[in-house]
This record gives sequence, structure tokens and C-alpha cells, in this order.
Amino acid sequence: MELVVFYIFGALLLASAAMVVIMRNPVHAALFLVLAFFCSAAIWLLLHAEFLAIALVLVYVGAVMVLFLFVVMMLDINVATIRGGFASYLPVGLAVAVLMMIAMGLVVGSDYFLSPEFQTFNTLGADQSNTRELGMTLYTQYLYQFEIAGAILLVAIIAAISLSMSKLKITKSKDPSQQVFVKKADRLRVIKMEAEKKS
Amino acid sequence: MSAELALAIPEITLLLLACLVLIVDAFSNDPDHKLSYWLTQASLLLTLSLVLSVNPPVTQVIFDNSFISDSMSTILKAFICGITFVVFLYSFEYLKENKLVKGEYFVLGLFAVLGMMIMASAYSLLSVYLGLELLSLSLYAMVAMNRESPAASEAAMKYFVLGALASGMLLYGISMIYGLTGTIQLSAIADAIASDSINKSFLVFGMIFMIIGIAFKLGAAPFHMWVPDVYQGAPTSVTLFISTAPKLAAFAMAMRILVDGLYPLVEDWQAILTILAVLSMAVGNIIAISQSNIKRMLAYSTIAHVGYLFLGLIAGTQAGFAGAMFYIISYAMMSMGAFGMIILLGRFNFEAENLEDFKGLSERSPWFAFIMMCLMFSMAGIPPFLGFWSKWFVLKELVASGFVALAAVAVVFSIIGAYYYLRIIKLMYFDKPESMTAIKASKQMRVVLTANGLLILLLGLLPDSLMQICIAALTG
Amino acid sequence: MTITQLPILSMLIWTPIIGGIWALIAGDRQEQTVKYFSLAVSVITFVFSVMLYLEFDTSVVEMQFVEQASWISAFDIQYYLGIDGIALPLILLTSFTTILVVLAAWEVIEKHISYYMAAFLILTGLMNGVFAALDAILFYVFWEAMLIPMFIIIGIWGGPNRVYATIKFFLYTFLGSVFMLVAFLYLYVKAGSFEIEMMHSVPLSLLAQQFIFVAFFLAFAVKIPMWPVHTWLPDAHVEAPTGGSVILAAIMLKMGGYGFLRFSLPITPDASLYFDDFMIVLSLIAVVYIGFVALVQEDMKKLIAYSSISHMGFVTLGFFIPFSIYANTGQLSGAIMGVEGAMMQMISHGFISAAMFLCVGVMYDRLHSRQIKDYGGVVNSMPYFAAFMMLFAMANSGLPGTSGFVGEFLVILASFQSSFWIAFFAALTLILGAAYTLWMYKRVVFGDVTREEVAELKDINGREALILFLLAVMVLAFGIYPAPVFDVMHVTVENLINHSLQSKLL
Amino acid sequence: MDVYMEQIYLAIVLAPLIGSIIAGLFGKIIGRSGAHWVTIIGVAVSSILSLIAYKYHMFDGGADYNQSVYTWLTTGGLTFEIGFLIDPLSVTMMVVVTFVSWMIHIYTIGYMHDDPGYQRFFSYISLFTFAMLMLVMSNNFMQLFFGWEAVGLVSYLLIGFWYKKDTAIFANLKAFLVNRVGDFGFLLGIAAVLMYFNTMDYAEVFANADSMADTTIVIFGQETWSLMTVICICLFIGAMGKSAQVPLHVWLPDSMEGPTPISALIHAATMVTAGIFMVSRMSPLFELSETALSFILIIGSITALFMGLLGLVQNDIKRVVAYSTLSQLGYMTVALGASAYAAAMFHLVTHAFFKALLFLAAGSVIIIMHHEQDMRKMGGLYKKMPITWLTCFIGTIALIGFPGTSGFFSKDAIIEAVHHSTIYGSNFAYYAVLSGVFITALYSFRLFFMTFHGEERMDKETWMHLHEAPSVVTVPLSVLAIPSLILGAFLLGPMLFGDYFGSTIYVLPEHDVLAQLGSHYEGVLLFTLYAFKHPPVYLAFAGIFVAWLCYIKFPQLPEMLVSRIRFIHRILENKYGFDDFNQAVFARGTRGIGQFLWKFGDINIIDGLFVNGTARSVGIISGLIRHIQSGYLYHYAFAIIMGLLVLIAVFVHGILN
Amino acid sequence: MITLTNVLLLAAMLFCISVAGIFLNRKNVIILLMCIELMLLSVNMNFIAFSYFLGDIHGQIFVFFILTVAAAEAAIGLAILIVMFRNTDTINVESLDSMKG
Repeated sequence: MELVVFYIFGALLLASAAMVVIMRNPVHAALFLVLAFFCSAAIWLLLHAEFLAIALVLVYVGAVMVLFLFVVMMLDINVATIRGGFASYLPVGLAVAVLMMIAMGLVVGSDYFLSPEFQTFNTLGADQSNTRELGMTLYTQYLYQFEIAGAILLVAIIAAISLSMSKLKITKSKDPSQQVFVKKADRLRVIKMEAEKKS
Repeated sequence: MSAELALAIPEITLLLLACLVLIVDAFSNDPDHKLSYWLTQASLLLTLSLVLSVNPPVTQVIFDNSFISDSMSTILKAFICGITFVVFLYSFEYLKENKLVKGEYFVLGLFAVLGMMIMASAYSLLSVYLGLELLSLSLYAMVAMNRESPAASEAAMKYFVLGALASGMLLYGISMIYGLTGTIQLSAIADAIASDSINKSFLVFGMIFMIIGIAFKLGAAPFHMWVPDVYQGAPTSVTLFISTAPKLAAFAMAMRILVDGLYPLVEDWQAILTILAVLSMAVGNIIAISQSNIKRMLAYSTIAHVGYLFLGLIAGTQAGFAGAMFYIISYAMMSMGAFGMIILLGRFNFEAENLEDFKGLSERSPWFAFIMMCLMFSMAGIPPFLGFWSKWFVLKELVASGFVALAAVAVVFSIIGAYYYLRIIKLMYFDKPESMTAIKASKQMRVVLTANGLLILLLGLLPDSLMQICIAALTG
Repeated sequence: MTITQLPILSMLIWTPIIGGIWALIAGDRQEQTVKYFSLAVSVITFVFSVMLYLEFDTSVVEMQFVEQASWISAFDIQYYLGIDGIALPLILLTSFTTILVVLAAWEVIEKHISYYMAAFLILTGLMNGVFAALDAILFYVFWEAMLIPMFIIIGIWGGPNRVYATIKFFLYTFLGSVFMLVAFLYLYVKAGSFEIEMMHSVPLSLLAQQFIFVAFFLAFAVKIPMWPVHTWLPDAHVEAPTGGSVILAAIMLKMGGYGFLRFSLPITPDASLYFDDFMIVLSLIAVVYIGFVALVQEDMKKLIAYSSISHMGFVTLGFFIPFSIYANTGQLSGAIMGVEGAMMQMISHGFISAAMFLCVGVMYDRLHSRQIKDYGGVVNSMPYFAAFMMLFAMANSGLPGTSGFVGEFLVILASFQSSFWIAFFAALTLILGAAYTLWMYKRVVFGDVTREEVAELKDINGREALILFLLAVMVLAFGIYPAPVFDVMHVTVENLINHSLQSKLL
Repeated sequence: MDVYMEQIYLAIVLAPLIGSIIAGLFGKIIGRSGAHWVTIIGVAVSSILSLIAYKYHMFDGGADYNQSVYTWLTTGGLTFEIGFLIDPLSVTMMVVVTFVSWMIHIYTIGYMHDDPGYQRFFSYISLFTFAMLMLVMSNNFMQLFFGWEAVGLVSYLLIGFWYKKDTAIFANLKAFLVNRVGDFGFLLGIAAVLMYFNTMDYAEVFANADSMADTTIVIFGQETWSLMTVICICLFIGAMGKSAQVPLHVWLPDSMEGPTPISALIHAATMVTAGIFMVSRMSPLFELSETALSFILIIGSITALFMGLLGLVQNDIKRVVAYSTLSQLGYMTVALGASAYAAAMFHLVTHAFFKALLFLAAGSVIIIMHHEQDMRKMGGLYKKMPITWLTCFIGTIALIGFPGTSGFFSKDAIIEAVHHSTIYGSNFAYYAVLSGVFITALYSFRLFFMTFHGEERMDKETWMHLHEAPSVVTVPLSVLAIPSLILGAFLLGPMLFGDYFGSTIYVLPEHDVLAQLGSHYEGVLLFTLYAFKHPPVYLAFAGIFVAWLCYIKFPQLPEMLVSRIRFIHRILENKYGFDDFNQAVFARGTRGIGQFLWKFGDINIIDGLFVNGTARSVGIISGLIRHIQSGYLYHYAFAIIMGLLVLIAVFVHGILN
Repeated sequence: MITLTNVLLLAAMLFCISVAGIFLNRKNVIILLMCIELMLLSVNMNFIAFSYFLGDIHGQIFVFFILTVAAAEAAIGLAILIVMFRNTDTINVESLDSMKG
């Protein structure tokens, strides 16, 4: 039963991921990405990562993807220029991708991962929640990293603002010192003229 | 807990100071942001002093084994702060000259330093990753800092995309290692592997992904492609920054992951690094010959130098790692000087980035021509300059571990490499200058750059102390 | 406080270097002072080296005037100096030549003369260091650092094609020496020390020795230079300013020979034995092949450069003949004769080639051409110069009574003991050497004046006369009474040969 | 007395050297007269001292002197020394050298009277005297080689004395190089001696010579050679160079480009005889190798005959004498080959005088004729310059061996010696030298008649201004004339058949032809008469007669003959084509090789292909692979992926199990 | 019953798709950014799978941080995109080739 669900969502996930890559129109791509996130969230639920599943949906679908769409809209790229299918390099690219898939598949697909040491679940009881577990570890053992994460987000904010902020000057503040130190010569120019032409 | 915190004081202080600079700068409307600049420098010095004062007698691991404080981390952090200090000093000249001064520049710089320090003392893969990201994100932003320059934004985009790709790879590797060992804590990983209950080839599979992450950060071939474009596109001050301190951090990352974490796999990563090293030396040295843009040329030379750095790691002994550390530190100093020279020669919207701009420098300014000559000979690895000893050190350890053939290959490439450094000297000394425009730079710039160059010479004559430090860092 | 207690070797190294740095700082602002200052420094250095000679004890095998101090304690690399009978003459030669070079530059160099002087003084110090160093790494540092001033000298004050020449020179020699470095590192692993004497005593497998020998060979054969890695020399010589050519020919080439004696033979005796024939053949090729090449040169400096290569052929021949002599006659006398002859050849070539280059320089300063065809009948306008040049030409073609004869004579005598044919080809230099030298002399100096520029040439002035006179004295003195040079090196050479003739295989 | 000998020997050597140095370095200061005075005094001193030494050794029975002056150097247990070996052989040479040189110094005053290089010239010839003395007085091979090369140097300088003359500077280079070819062999010989005797000292070498008699060495492949043969032939090659034996004779005729005095001194009297002296000196070695002796004999006889023939077709007065010198040297060599060393030395001595005389006479004619050397523009000079005429006549008859003259004794002795000799090639040699006599007489009197008799072929006012040469010229002529005439008679007995040379010259009994001659020798007079029972004398007369016919009686005869034997004449005119051959093969050949090795070997292969080739290829590679850096983001990403794939492919294995 | 291998394979495929996207896409930088998000997603998938099958929470913690960083990355990426668009007013990947060689 679980497996069926897994396959369905897995297939959907891969499909939408593929669509993201193939899509020419960024808006569509973004939407397919959302779909991909939803599918993976579902799969995570199957894997008892409830909090992360929800977080994924909230954070990504709710924030990140919106940001993407926002930017896409803002830059109003006319899709026409972006159009243009995969050219001759497609076969090579696909070949490489497939090769890579085989290489990785051979490794991760081996029976080694079916061996017992990969079967030690600790399924939480009804009274415990994954979120709680997560929180406990996060705020005790991972305090340090948590702080760093904060710093990272701060950097992100600073960077985003300082890069994308348009250059027009916001502060209208004047510099009083300049007004004080103004000199006559700055304002007034005396010019000398001949009263009349000499002949 | 407080005892633990004590060891993290430098990081914590730096974080706070960075925020302070951020706030102060927000309220200053000084076009040159002098205040934030001085604050930044001050905070760097303060951090430096704290790092040195903290320096624990014995290695200590805190924050649930995710933060290590040993002599290597101390020394690397110290050098990171010190080097960044000089870098900012050069940068400030550049930014003022090109009207690019921004508070964010310094703030991001400080956060980058924080990231590096975290990497330096990261003891779990998670903190490695977070430190790396903190560093990288700041650097992405700094590269794009000059918003008028298309080149800069192009560079930033390339850097960002490839960087993200690389960190994705790193993460995938981490996930594999985590999955196989069941932990993300480096010493635990080492133990788990040492117990060799785990099938080695899966570990190697994961390790390869991680090595790609490291190699990318250091800029080793074939994961070097971003280096030339970013070096060229970014504002020189940022290039200067990227090419110095972060290399130390990347080295720390390599040490943490490969030595602290994956030492049981040493044969494997030796083999892998050998390939990367030879490729890097070849690609870097050979392509550099046909460059006409000095920033780009130095980028390729960086790639080559990374190749030599790897030789030290390949040696696989404490001494070898010490050699690598010595190498990366001295490289950072040299490249600092070289880019400083480019900044020195630059003027408002004129970057002295073409080799031709160095023509006849000996006529325009004999002294700085001399400094540049020292730097170039040093990079080429000619005694009695620092660069010679760094090469000497890694080669020695390499030979000591029995990789004589590899050493021979390395020296052959160093000959090819010597050519393009000589070409710069040739331009400076043997060619006539095209313009006799005098060099205008602030006193401190001149002084520090001079000191930088002479330091290369001095350490070349008496390298003992630095060597001792590096050896102590690895053994102590 | 006798001289032996003074750190005289350090003085020999650092006096000129510090002087050079001063000259560098003084810069163009005070050229005159710098000139006299440099002269003073070079003379003082020479005085030191003479003191060295006077205090030298010719009867002991061990290194003398030893100075030992820790330099890089991390790897017990030492600041370890000391000389023996083969280093001493070369040091004397170096410091003597420097004086000439300084004098030669006096009015000739217009551009940045103080930098020029500085470069030469520093170069002198480094070269003394090369000959005095007893720690492999110290040696290497001096050896490489030496390239820098030479690179600059050729590049700045050189001729039209100087850039090509100087980069070729630099990379060529650099190529050689890096492999030597690897060899040193390997030896360190084996011997556990960078002290050259330790390296002498460490036993090595034949294969290892062969690799090390090849590494050394690359370094020293390029430097000396041997065929076929000689092609940097003619270019460098032709483009270099007179002083540069003088130092190149007089000292730098000798470093290759010195290296063979100091490193190749004692450290890899078995490999040397193994490559014996190879080296001899190359040397003979150098003597004959290069002799022919020199014959057809149109450019005086190139001709002299080629003749230098051919003369160096005798040096390598002398150094590598001992094995076969020993195998052939079973006695050491011939072997020693060969090596000492080769040493003498190096010394005398130091004087002669310097003199020849200075002669060309004298003409070049007047006519700004090195082409033989631009001259002819110089004797008519410069009789005194012609006389000097005749002497040096004769010395260059190995006339008895000049120092040029001694080395060749002994090496040929020795090589006969190895094989008739080796001696035969070596002796061809009697004909070839005379042919190219005197033919050039004939075309340049003799004959009737063809171009009015030549007719207007001024004869040598006092300064030039002094330089050439000093050299003439040396050339004749060592031709008529070479014994002193030999007395200095007997003990060392004997010891060296005894060492090199016994295997040190594992 | 003998306590001072050492100083005396030193003085003999150094006096000319000092003179030369003074005249050379301070010529400007001391002026012309100063120059010739100082040098002449120098040579005079050494000449007189040599005579003293001669007396000491030959008459006062002074012991041979063999001491070293100082140690040149020591290496590998061997010592190379500078030292003197004074014995009858060397002392004789010393006297000849210094005396002739002295005369020529004096003569030079007149000859070089108005030459700008006056001082230089005197310096040179004194230097030569020094070098020659070093050569003959040496007591070891090293010093011998020193002197050997030193005289070569001076001859080089003197031939090229008039450095503006292209012919002169060509000739001197040629002379030096040809001599170097000889020295090449000579040096190898010395090397061989050193290798097997482990010493350079004559005495020791000769002492051990016998022990080495049947040592053999391998040179070509496997066949073994007698050591002595190799050594002797090598040494003799040196002699061939110095003493201008075929085929290394080519330099001597050209050397006539130099001033006449040195032609007389160096290229007739002394230097060219160094080879003869050397072989005599080495007689203990040469005696041990018949092969070498035959070689010498044949070379010598070829030279004697064919070089004489060339004398017949020359019109340059000096060249005729030069070719006669060649042929006379041939005679001496023949004597050596026949182990008649004494005879060789005897002829050397007499020849030194009469040939010097002839040259000086020719020289005096030349100066009077204002440096006109072509005999076809002379004639009838006897009227104007009797002294020259007379002395020249004496020289000529001495040269052709007119009975009673010194030349007669020495030459006749040689011919007889060869006649008695039995070694391989002696017959050929005998007929060669025999016919040589006729030819000698022919060209000598051709010269004599063409120059001094017949009708005057020079233009009138030259004729008007002709006069006898100054006394500085005539005095040396006269002084030299006397020994040329009578010396032989005095020396014949002691030198050939007496114990003149004592143990100096060593001859194996079976080779000792002179002893056989000596067995029926009853005094000079009988020897002279006895000669009339032998062809040489008549051949000489025949030669004179033919010359008289051709150049006095029927002056048109020669042309007729020439037209008959046009072909032979051309061969003779081209000097058998030696010069052309050398030019074509050696001169041009070596230059060709040089060009090839340089242009192709150095420039194309080593530099072009390897050195710059490598550099260039690196540059090209660099230019190519830089395009990998295409600037396209996706290529960069692609590179990363490929890197990943390769690493996985290479390092991840053992999964599929 | 889901096995670890299933999930790992899924993640691997996702990874490959995203990587392929990065070097196949030559027109639109935004798509590149999305591909990066996909890649991180696949990594997260890995972590979660392992943490589930190892019964170890730290994997999820890691994912948590990756999500955070990914968000930050996205922000900066888009900011750079905007700057680039302002300068070159295109987001065409192929036009990012002013620096090469």
C-alpha cells in the first residue's frame, strides 16, 4: 500500500521535475516546481518526517516559490526570446545524464542498502511527535549551528537588499556644515567690464 | 557551558561586531564610510587578539562535538583575520578610488570571515556546511557588489550557480556518508570507518562528491572553471579577498573532512587528489601562459598553486599537511601582494588589469617594480623568496612519502609556470613604459604593500619560524 | 685573533651582497659614489679571498674555514660553509673577476649604472656562496638565487634580442636545477641530512644513483654547458653586456664543473662509472662539434661563446675520464692528472674567456658592432689593443706559456691513458682551437683598414689597459708557473678520486 | 768554471728574452737604435756564452749538464719541470742558433732600415732566439713542446709581420695551422711516452726505452702495434710539421711572405731544423722502430726530390731558395731515416750557414732592387754588387755540394749513408737523393745566373741607381760565407766518424751506416778525392753545365723545353696541387662541416626542434586548451559533471557483487 | 513496504534530472535556480530516507538546515539575477560569455 503511494508520488515528482527542466516559460516551470515540492512532501510524510514535510510546503511553496514568481513577473522577460528548443547538444546532454544515472543507480541501487543495519527504525509512539523530537535536538545539540543559520539568513537579507535596492537616494538629510561654511565667493561673482570702448 | 562558550568567544564577538558595523553604517551618511571601515578593521584586530588569547593548550571539542578548538584552527583563524585586515586595507583604497565604498561590503566581509572561522574549527559536517555557506553567500554578494558592472554581475551569477551546484554535490556526499556511518560528526565518522564494518566503495562514492565540493572551493581542475571568470569579473578588491583568506578556509575544510573525518580512506583520496593535482598544475600553468589579463593570469596561477597545495595533502603525513598549510598561507600572502599591486596601479575607472599596464614599471616606480618582482619570483618558486620554501616544503614531504615521480612532474610544471611570471618581470623591467603617469596611492597603502613584499623576501630568507608554526599547528 | 677565527667565508658572501643592496638603495642619484663604492667593495672582497688563500692549509682533507649555524631548525637545514681545494681557486677567481667587471662597466654603462653595479655585487656574493655552501639546500638557494641578477643584467643592459636570450637562459638553467632539487630531497630521505658530506657517505642502490646522476647531470650539464644542452649559452653571451658575458663565461660555467666534482662524482660514483662513456662521448662531441661550429661564426661573441663550450668539453672530459684510466692502467696518477687538469682548465678559462669578452667589449664600445665583417685592420688604429688580444687569442688556442695550455695539455695526456682515440679527438682542439681563434683574429685585427670607422678607432685607454693587463699577467703567470693552483687542490682531488673510485652500492 | 755553468745557461736563454721584452714593451721609449742595440747585445751575449759552453763541453771535456730549473707543476705524483740538458747535441745547436741569429740581427738593421715596425721586429727575432734555445736546451718533453709551439708562435708573428699584406696574413695563419697539425701528432706522441714511461724526462725515458721495445698497443680494432712505432711516428708527425716534410710542407714557401731576415733565420737556418734536431735527440726511441725509420726515410726522400723539382720553375728569388730549403730538409730527414743522425746534424749545421747566407744574399739583392723579387727582372748584377755576388756564389756552391765546400761533405755523407743503409726504402731514397743532387745544382745555378749574369732585364734608371748593399748587410754575408766554405772540413771527421756526440746519439749497431763509412775514412782530403769515384759530384757538374746552357748560352732554351713538356710544367707550377687540395678539402671542407653542424645541428635540431619547439608547442597547446574555458555556464557545469563521472568510474568499484 | 533503495534511487534520479537541467538549459537563468532547488530537494530526500531507515533524527536536523540555507541561497540568487538583468537586461544563459579563454 505505502509502496504504491510512494511510486505514484515518486513518478509524479520525477515527471514534474523533468517538466521544470524542459519548460521554456519560467512561470510554468515554477508551477511545476511547486508540484514537485508537494510530491516530495508527500513522500516525506511516508518517511515519518512530518514536520519537515509541512515546513517544505510552507516555506517553499509559501515563500520561496512566491519569490521566484515575483521575480519572474518583475523582470517581465518576453517569453519569445527565451523560446527555442534544445539544440544539437541535447543527445550529448541526455547521454551524460543517463550515464550519471547509471553510475549513481549502480551504487545506491545495490542490495547493500537492504542490509539489516538499514532497518533500525525507532517508530515514535503516539504521545511523541516528530516535531517535538526535532525541536529538542535542534535547540540543545544544534544551538551553535542554529545561530550560524541565523547569521546566514542575515547575510541573505543584507545581500539581497544591498544588491537589488534601486540607487535613488532615500535620505533627504542635508549637511549643515556645508551650509555654515559657505563663502561669499561661492555665491557672488564680481566681473569687471570696460565702461566704454577706447578708440 | 560557559567554559565551552569561552572557546567560541572570537566567533561570538565577531558576530556581534559585524552586527554593530551593520547598524553603525546604516546611520552614517559619510560617502566614504570611514567609520565603518575603521570599526571593521578594529573588530578584525580584536578578533585576532581574542583568537590568540583563547588558544587552548590542548585540543577541545565543544557544542556537542561540532566545534573543535585546536592549534590548527587557532593559527588558521589568526591568519584569516590578519590577512583580511590587510585585504580590507587594500580594498578600502580601491573602493574609495572607484567610488564603490559601501557599508555592506565590510559587513559581508566580516560575515565571510565568520564563516571562515567556523569552517576552521568545524568538527561536524553540518558546521562545515553552514560555515561554507555563510562564506560563499557573502562572497556571491560581494562579487556582485559593483552593480554598474555587467562583468561583475556575470561573474557573480556564474560563481553562484556553480557554487550552488558544488555545494549540492557536497551535500549529496555528506548524505551518503551520513547514511553509511550514521553520524555527521567527524571523529565519529572516522571511528565508524576505521571499524571497517562498512563497505569501502560506498564510502568512496560519497567521498568523491565531498571532494568535488572541496576542490571546487579551492578551485582545482576540473572544478576550476569559475575561478578565471570570477577573478576577472569581480571588483579587484573582491578578487583580492577571494584569492586570499577563503583559500585558508577551504584548506581547513579539506583538512577537517579528509584528515579528521576520512583519514581511514587515505589511499583513496590520495589517488583522487593526485589526479586533481596534476590536472590543476597542467591546466593552470599552461593556460596562464596565453593570458593577457593579469587578473585572469593570476586566477590560473591560483589553480596551479592549488595543485601544489594538494601535493602536500597527498603526502598524507602530518608533515605533509603542515607543508600544505605553509603553502596556502604563503600563497595567500603572495597573492595579497600581487592584487594589492594591481590596486596600486589602478585609478578611477581604470583597472590596471592588462599585462601591458605593467610595461616599464621600473621606470615609473623602481621601488614597486622591485616589490612586484619579489612577488613574481616568489610565485615562480625561486629562492630566496617565500614561494620557493612553500614548494620546497610540499615537495620534500611528497618525496619523503615516496611519490618521487609525482614530484618530478610537479617541478616540470613549475618550469612552465616560471615563464609567465618572468613575462611580467620582463614587462616591468625590459620594456619601455607607455605613459609615465606617476603612481598615486595613499601612504598607508604604500607602506603596507612594501611591508608585504619585504615580508615575502624576509620569510624567504628566514622561513624557519613560519615552518615551525605550521608544524606545531598539525602536531600540537 | 687570526683570520681563521673570522667568519671569512660569510664576509666573502655578505660583503658584496650588502654593498650591492646599498648601491641599490643609493640608486641613480649618486652614480659616481656608487661606482667608487662598488670598486672598493669588490677590492675588499678580493682581499678577503686572498686572505683565505694565505690561510688555507693545503695539507688537510677536511673542509676549512667551516662555519656552521642552524638556519631552518625545522629540518636541520644549516647555514654551513666551508671550502676545500676545489672551491678555493674558484672563489679567488670569482672575486678577482668581479673587480674587472666593475672596472669594465665604468664609463660604458649609461643606463642605471648603480643598479648594474648592485646586480653584479649581489651576484658575486651569491656565487661565492655557491662555492662555499656545504649544505645542499643552502647551495641550492645560492644556485637559484644567482639566476635573478643575471636574468636582470642580461634583460636590462643586454643587446637587441635580450629578452629572448635572458628568458631562454633562465628557463634552461631553471629546468636543470629543479631536478637537482628533487634529487636533494630524495637524498635527504636516504641520508637524513642535507649536509653534502653526509650525502657523500650514504650508500645507494645503482638505480637510485642513476636517477640522481641524471638529475644532477641536467643541472650541471646545462650550466657548464655540455652538448646538446648548450644552446642557451651563445644567445645569452651575445646579448649580455660585456660584464655579463664575462661573469657568465668566467664563473657561471664553472659552477657546472664544480657541481660535477662536488655532487655527481662523490654522491653517485657507481652511476658515474655507469655513465662514464656517455659523458666522455658528450665531452668529445663538445670539443669537436662545437669547434667546427665556432669556426663559422660571424659574430665575435658567439664565436667566443662556442669556444667556451668547446673548452668546457675538456673539463667534463677530465672529470669523467678517471674511471676508464683507472680501469686501464690500474693507477691513480692519470686519473688525478685528468681531474686536476680539468680544474686548471676551468681556472684558466675563467681568465681567458673573460679577457676575450672584454676585448670584444672594447671594440663593441667603439664601433657598436660584434660582427667580424665590420672590422679588419684594427691593429692599424689600436696597436696596443691588438697586442693584448693577440696574447689572449694565443692563450685561447692553448699556446704553451699561457694558462690555456696547462689544462688542455694535462687532460689530453690523461685521456691518452684511457684510450688513444679519446686523446686523438681531444687533441683535435689544437687544430680547431687555433683555427677559429686565429682566423677570427686575422679577419678582425690584421689586414689593411677597409672601413673608415675602423681607421678612426681610439686605442685602449688607461682603464681598459689596466683590466687587460691584469688578465694578461694572470694568463702568463699561470702559464709559466701553474704549480700554486695544483698545490692547493692535490689533497682534495686525491681524496675525491679515492672516494669516487670505490663503489657505494647498498 | 763549471760551477758557473748553470748561471751561464740561464743567461744564454734569458739574455735574448730580456732584450726582446725591452725592445717590445719599451720600443717607443728606447727608439729604433735603442731597440736594435739592446737586442743585438742580448743575442751577442748568449752567442758568446754559447761558444764558451761549446768550448766547455767539446774541448774541456765538461760533463753533460742535466738539471731542472724549477718545477712547473706536479700532479698525480708526476712532476713537470723546466730544465736544461746540455750535451754536445744541444750545445752545437745553441751555437748555430745564437750565431746565425746574431748575424741576422745585425743584417736586419740594414734590411728593415725604414720599416715602421722596426722595434717590433727586433723584439720578435730575439723572442724567437729565446724560444729556439728553450727548445734545444730542454731536458724534457714538456719543455720541448713549449719551445716547439713558441717558435711556431714567433714564426706566425714574423710571417705576418707586414700585417697589411693579405698574402702575409694568409700565409702566417696557414703556417700556424699546418704546424698545429704536426703538433697534434707530436702531443699524442708525448702522451704515449708519458703513459708508458710515467715521466717526461729525456734521461729516464731513454734509459727505459729498451724495456719498452716490444710493448704493443691496440689502436685499430684488434691488430696490435709496436708501441715504439706509434710513439715515433706520432713524434715524427710533429717533425714533419716543423721541418716541412711532405705533405705538411705547404706552409714553408708561403712563409716567404715575411721579411727576408726571418726567412733566413727561421725558415732556413734554425726553426725548420727543429724537427731534425728532435729526431736526433730521440734517437734512442727511433732506433727501436724500423717501421718508423723507413717511414721517415721515404717521407724524407720524397721531399728531397720533388720539392727540389719545384725549385726549377719558380721565378721568385726567395721561393727558389725556399724550395731548396725544403729539399735540403728532405736530405736531413733521409739521413735520419738511415739512422745517420750525425750526418743529419752535420748537414743541419752546414746548411744553417750556407742557407742563411743565400737568403741574406737574396735579401740584399731584394733591397737593392727595391723589394723586387722576380728574377726575370734581374741579371748582370755582379757588376754592381760584387760582395753579394761573391758570397752568393759561395753559398751556391756550398749548396750544390761542390767538392771541398762544407755542403759537399755533409751532403755526400748523407748520400753515402743512404747507400749503405739496408732498411726498407733505402734504395728508393738513394736514387731520390742522387737525382736530387743534379736538380739542386740546376736550380741553384739557374738562380745564380739569372740574378747575377746574363743581360740586365731591369729598366734603365733602376740599373743606374744600383749599388752595393751597406756594410751592415755585407758584413754578415762575409761572416757567414766563411763557415759555409770551410766549416765542413773541420767538422767532418769528428762529427761523423769521431766521438763528437758521445752517448747523446744512440744507434743500433745493425743500423750504424756511419760506422761502415767510418771504417774506410782516412781524413778529409781523401774523402774529397774519394768522392770523385761517385756519381754525385758529376751530377752536380752536369747540373751546373745545363744551367749554363739554359740561362747563359741559349737563354731561349727553357721556353722551348717548357713548350715540349707543357704538362709536367703545369704540374710543377701548381706545386703538385697540394695547395688547391688543402684549400678545397680542408679549408672549405671544415667550414662546410661547421656550417652544417651549426645551421642544421644547433639552430634547426637542438634549438629549433627541441628548445624553441617545446616552448612553441606549449604556447600552442595553451592557446588551444584555453578555449575549453568557453565562458558558457553550462560548459562549466558540464566539466564538473564529467569530472564527477570520471572519478566515480575510476575509483568506485567492487559494488557489483 | 518502502525500501531505502527505492528512496535513494528516487533521490538519485531527481539529482540527475536537476544536474541535467543545469547543463541542458541554455536560455533561462531562473530555471537554473530552480534546478538548484531541485538538487537540494533530492539531497534532502536522501537525508530523510537515511534518517528514517537508521532511526536517527540528525538527518532531519540536517534537512532543516538545508532548507534554511536553500531559502537564503534562493534570495541571493534572485538578487544577483536582478542585478544581472539590470546590467545586461537579459537572463539568457548563453549571453553570459563576456569573459572566456
